[in-house]
Amino acid sequence: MQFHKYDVVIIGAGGAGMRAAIESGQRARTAVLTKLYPTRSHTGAAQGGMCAALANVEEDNWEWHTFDTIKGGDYLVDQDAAEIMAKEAIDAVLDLEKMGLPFNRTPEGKIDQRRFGGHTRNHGEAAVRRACYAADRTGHMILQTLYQNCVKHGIEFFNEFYVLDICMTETEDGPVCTGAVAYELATGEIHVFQAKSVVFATGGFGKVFKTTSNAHTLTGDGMGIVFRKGLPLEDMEFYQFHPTGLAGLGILLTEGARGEGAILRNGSGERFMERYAPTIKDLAPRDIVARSMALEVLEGRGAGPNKDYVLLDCTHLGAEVLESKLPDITEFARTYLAVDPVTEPVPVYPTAHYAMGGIPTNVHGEVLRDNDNVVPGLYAAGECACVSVHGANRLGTNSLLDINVFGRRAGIAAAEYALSRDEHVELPENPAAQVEAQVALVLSEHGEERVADIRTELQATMDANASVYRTEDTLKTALHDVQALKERYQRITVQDKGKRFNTDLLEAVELGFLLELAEVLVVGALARKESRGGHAREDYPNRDDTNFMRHSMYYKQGDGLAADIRLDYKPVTFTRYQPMERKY
Amino acid sequence: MAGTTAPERAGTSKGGGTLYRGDLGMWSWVAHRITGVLTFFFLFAHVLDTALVRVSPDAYDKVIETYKNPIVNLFEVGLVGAVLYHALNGIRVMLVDFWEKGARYQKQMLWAVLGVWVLVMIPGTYYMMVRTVTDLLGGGH
Amino acid sequence: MSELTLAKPRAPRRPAARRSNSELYSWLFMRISGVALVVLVLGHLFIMNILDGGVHRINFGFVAGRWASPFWQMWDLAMLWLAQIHGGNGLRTVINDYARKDATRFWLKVLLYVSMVLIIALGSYVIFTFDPNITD
Amino acid sequence: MTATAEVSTGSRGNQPPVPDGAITVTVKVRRFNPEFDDEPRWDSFEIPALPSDRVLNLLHYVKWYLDGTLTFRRSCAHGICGSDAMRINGVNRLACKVLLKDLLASGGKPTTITIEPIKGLPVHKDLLVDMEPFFEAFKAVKPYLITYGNEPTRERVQSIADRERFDDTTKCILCAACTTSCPVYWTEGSYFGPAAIVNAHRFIFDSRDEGAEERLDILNDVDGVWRCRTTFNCTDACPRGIQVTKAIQEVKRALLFKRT
Repeated sequence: MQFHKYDVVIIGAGGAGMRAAIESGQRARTAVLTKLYPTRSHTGAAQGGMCAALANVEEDNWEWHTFDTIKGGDYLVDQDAAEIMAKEAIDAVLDLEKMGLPFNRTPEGKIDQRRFGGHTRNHGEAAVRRACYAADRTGHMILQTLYQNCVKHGIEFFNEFYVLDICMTETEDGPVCTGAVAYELATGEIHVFQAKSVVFATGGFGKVFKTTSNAHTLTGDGMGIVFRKGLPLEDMEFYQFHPTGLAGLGILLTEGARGEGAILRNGSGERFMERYAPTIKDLAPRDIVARSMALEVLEGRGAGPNKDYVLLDCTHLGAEVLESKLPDITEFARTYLAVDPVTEPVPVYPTAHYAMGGIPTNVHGEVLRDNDNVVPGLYAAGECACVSVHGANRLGTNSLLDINVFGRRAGIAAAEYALSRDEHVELPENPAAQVEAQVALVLSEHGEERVADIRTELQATMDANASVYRTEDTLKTALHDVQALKERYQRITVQDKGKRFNTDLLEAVELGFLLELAEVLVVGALARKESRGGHAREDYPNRDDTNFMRHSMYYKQGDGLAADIRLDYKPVTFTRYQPMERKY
Repeated sequence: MAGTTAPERAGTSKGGGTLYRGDLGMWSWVAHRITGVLTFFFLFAHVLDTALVRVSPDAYDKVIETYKNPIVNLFEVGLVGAVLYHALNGIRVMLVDFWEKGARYQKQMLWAVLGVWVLVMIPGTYYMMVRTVTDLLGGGH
Repeated sequence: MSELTLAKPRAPRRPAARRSNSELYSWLFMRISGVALVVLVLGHLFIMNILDGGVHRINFGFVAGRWASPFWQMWDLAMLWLAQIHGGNGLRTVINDYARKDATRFWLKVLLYVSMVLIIALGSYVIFTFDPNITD
Repeated sequence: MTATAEVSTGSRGNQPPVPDGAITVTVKVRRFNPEFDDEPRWDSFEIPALPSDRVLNLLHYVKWYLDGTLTFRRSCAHGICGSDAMRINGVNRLACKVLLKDLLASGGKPTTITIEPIKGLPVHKDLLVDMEPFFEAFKAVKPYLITYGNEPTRERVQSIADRERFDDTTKCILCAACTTSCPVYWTEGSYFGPAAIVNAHRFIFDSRDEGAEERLDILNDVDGVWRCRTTFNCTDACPRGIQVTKAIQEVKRALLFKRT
C-alpha cells in the first residue's frame, strides 16, 4: 500500500474533472486520479455544442436560456442553479476560447452559434442560435483544450488509478471526507490519498443499458461509491434517451444535425415531429423527440425491414454543410452503417445517453448528506452530480455547460476549502481495508458466474423494461431481474488473477456499481407514478405536480449488495418561473 | 533543457511480430535508403580505383578492365538502376517537401518515378549490355 | 520624429536562445546537393556507361583526355565532394536511426567521418595533380 | 493449435448464442504478460462474428467468453477516444473503427486476423502499451495556446479562413497510431513523433497563438521535424483522416522560410 497527501484530490479527468483541476491546481496542491488517460474521457464524444447567450448572431439573453433550461427540465430544475448556469455560461464559453478552444467563427470572426433542441427566443417563440460549436466535435475540442491547459499548468495526474472508495472520518460535526482509495491498474497496488477535499467528476452510468451512446467505461463508479457510503443519490429515475443514435448501435448523431436543418421522418417519409411539437418540430427537447420516435415505431410507422427505427434525413443539407459542420457524424454513418448521409437518410433510434440525476450537490458543488447538510470536504460536478440544473430532462448542450460552470465552481470551492483548513483531518482507521477486501473477494474463487453474462442480462432487461416508456409491470420485471442478477453477482469469478493491468477484475468491480445503480433507477421509476421529462410512465401519462413536484432522494440502508433502498424527497427550488404545461 | 526533449523509450523494440504493412511511401523510403547506402559504398571503391591514375596508366587500365567483365557489367546496370531510382525518388521527396500539393500526390508521383525508371532502364540496359553480350556470344567486329 | 520607447503591450517575451540550426542545414543540404547530383551523377553515368560504347572505351587515355579540360575537372571535383557529403550525411542519419548504443553510434560515426575525409582528400588530390605523362 | 485450443473451446459454461449470418473467423493475438511470460507468443481464437462487427467486438468476445486475461484498452468504441489503437493485419488501426467485413478473405476462404500491440512503445501486457513516452513527447512541444499581454474582455477575433488554417490538426485524439507507425520512431531514437508535431502544428498555425517560435525552436532540434522521412505511414494510420505528413511538411516549411 502506498500513501499520498494532497490538498485536493479530483476523481475523474473528463470535462468536469479537468475544469476543476485547472482551478484547483493553481490554488492548492492537487492530484487528479483517473481510471483512463484524461483524453479518453467521454466528454470527447459530445458533438453539438455548448449553449451560452452570447448573442453573437441574433438577439438572446441568459434569462431566456434559464427559462428554456427550466421548461426543458419539466420544472424539476432547481431554478437558482439554472440561473447561475445560464448566467455563467457566457464566461464559461469565453474562458474556453481564451484557453484556445477553436470554435467555429462568424464572418466577423466571432464565435459562431447554431440552433439546438429546446433553446428558444423569448420563452418559446422560436428556435434561437445559442449553441457555440466546433464542427460536430465540440466535446472533443473541450476535452483537448482542458487537457492542454492542464499540461500548461502542470496538473498532476495519476492515470489508470481506479478509485474504489473514499475515506470518511466521523467528527463532532458529522462525517467529513478525508481522502480516497485507489487501485493502480498497472501494478494492482492500493494507494491511499489523504486530502482536505475530494471532488467527484466520474461521469455517468450509461452502461446499465444495452443500446447506449456511452463508453464502455461509464459505469457510475463515483455515484456507486457515494451511495455505498450511505450518502444519497438524487433523481436517478430520470435518464435521458438521445433521439438520434445510429439504429441498433447507439452511436450518437448530434442534435446539431437537426440544428442545421436535418429532419426526422417515419417509414412513410412523413415529418412526424410536426404532429408532436408544431412550433419547433424537430428541435423539441430530447425527451419529447425520443418519445415521439418510440411511438411512431410502436404504432407501426417505423422504417426499415422490421419497422424498428426512423430516419434522420440530412440529404437536403448538401455535401458541403455535412462535410464542414457535421463531418464526424457523416463519417460514423458511413463507417458503421454503410449509409452515406449526403445521399440517403440515416436509420436512427433513441439511445441511452445521460443521467439527469446523481450525487446531490449545492451550487458550489458541495455534496449533500441529506436535504439540508453538506459533507465537508466532499464535492461533485458533471454528469455524476445533480445540482439540479437538468431536472427531469436535460437540454442539448447543457451538459458541456454544466461541466464547465460547475466543474469550475467545484474546483474553486474545493481548493478554497482546503486552503481554509490548516491540518488534514485524520483518516479513519485502516482506510484501505474495505478496498483490499473487495479486491481479494473478486479475485478469490467463489462461484462460476461470468461477469459478461450478468452484464449482458442486466443491459437487456434495462433496455426492455426501463427505457423510453415504462409501466408498473415492466419496471417490476426489471426490478426482479436486477435483484436476481445482484444475487448471482455474489458468485462471479474472474479468470485473470494477476496484478498487472487486470482489466478482468476492473470489469467485475464496475459491474457491481452498475447493478446497484440500475436498482436505484428502477426503484425510483416505480415510485414516481407520473410522467415528467425523461421519465415516461404509460400507466401514468400525466405530470403530477401535486404529488411529485419534488426531487427523489435515495439512501442505501445497511451493508452489502442486497441492502435496502430508502426513498425520501427534497423540495424543488423556485425563483421566478411557475410550472406550466410543457408545449413546444 | 528538461521538458523539451523527446523521451527515450528504453526496452521498446520487442522482437518478433509481423512486418509493418506500411504505406507505399514507406517502401519507397526503404528502397531509397538501400540504394543510397549501396551507391555510397560503391563511391568509395570508385574513388580508390580512379586514384590509380596517379600510380600508372597500366594499373588503371588493368582495374578498368574488370569493369568490362560481363558480371561486373551487370553490376553496373544495377548501379545505374539504383542511382536512377535514388535520383528520381529524391526529386519526388523534394516535391513532397516544397510543393503545396506534394503530399497529396505522393503516391501518383511514386508511380511516375517507377514509370520513368522503367522507361529509362530499358534502353539504358540495352546500350550498357549490347557490347558485352555480343562479345560474349562470339559475334564481333 | 522621435521614436516612442513604450513597450508594446503584447510583445512576446522571448524565452531561451535560438537553438542550433544544424539539422535544418543538413536537411537543406541534402535537397540542394541532391538536385546538383541528379545532373552531375546521371550525366557522369550516361557518359561513362552508355554513350559511345560505354565502359568499353574507358582507359587511361580517355581519362587523360577528359581531365585535360578544366570543365570536366570541375565536374568531377564537384561530384566527388557533393556525393561524399551527401552520402556521408545520409549514412549519418542511418547510423542515428539504427545504432542501439551510444558507443556504437560514436565509433561508427568516427569511422564514417574519417573515411569521408580520406576519400575526399585522395580524390581531390588525384584530380588536381593528374599528370597525363606519368611514366612507370 | 497448441495451448490455445483448450481456451478456444471455452472453459466456463456456454457461449452466447451465435447470431444469424455469423461467420467463424480466426483471431490471432500477440500475447505478452511480463508477470508470467519470458517471450511474447501468439494465441489463436475461433470466433463467430457478423460482418458488421468491429474488431473490438471480436476482442470483447475473447475477453468475455474465452480468455478473461486478454488485456487491451478501450472506451468509447466509436473512434473518438483513441484508446484502442493496435496493429490489425500489420497496420495501425483503431479496433473500434475496423469492421470485420473489410477484413474477410476473398472467395469465402477462412479469415485470419492478426492483432498486435502498436510498435515502438514498451508492452505492458498483451495489446496494452506504455503510453507515457508518447504523452511526454506531446507535452514537450508546448501543446497549449500561448499568448502574451492582456486578455481581451470578449473572445479573440479569428476569421473563418484563419480558423480553417489549422482545422485538420485539431482532430487529433492522441491515440498514437501515427507515431507508432513511423519507422523512425520504432528505432531506438528519441524522435518526437508525428502526433507531437501534429499538436504543435495545431498551435503554430493558430492565428491567436504567440508561441510559434518557441515550438519551432523545439521542433528544429535533433529529435524534431528533420527526422521525418515522409514515409506517409502516419497519414495512412490516422483514424481521424488527418493529413499528418502534410502537417509535418508545413512545419518544416515554416522553419525554413518564414517561421510561421
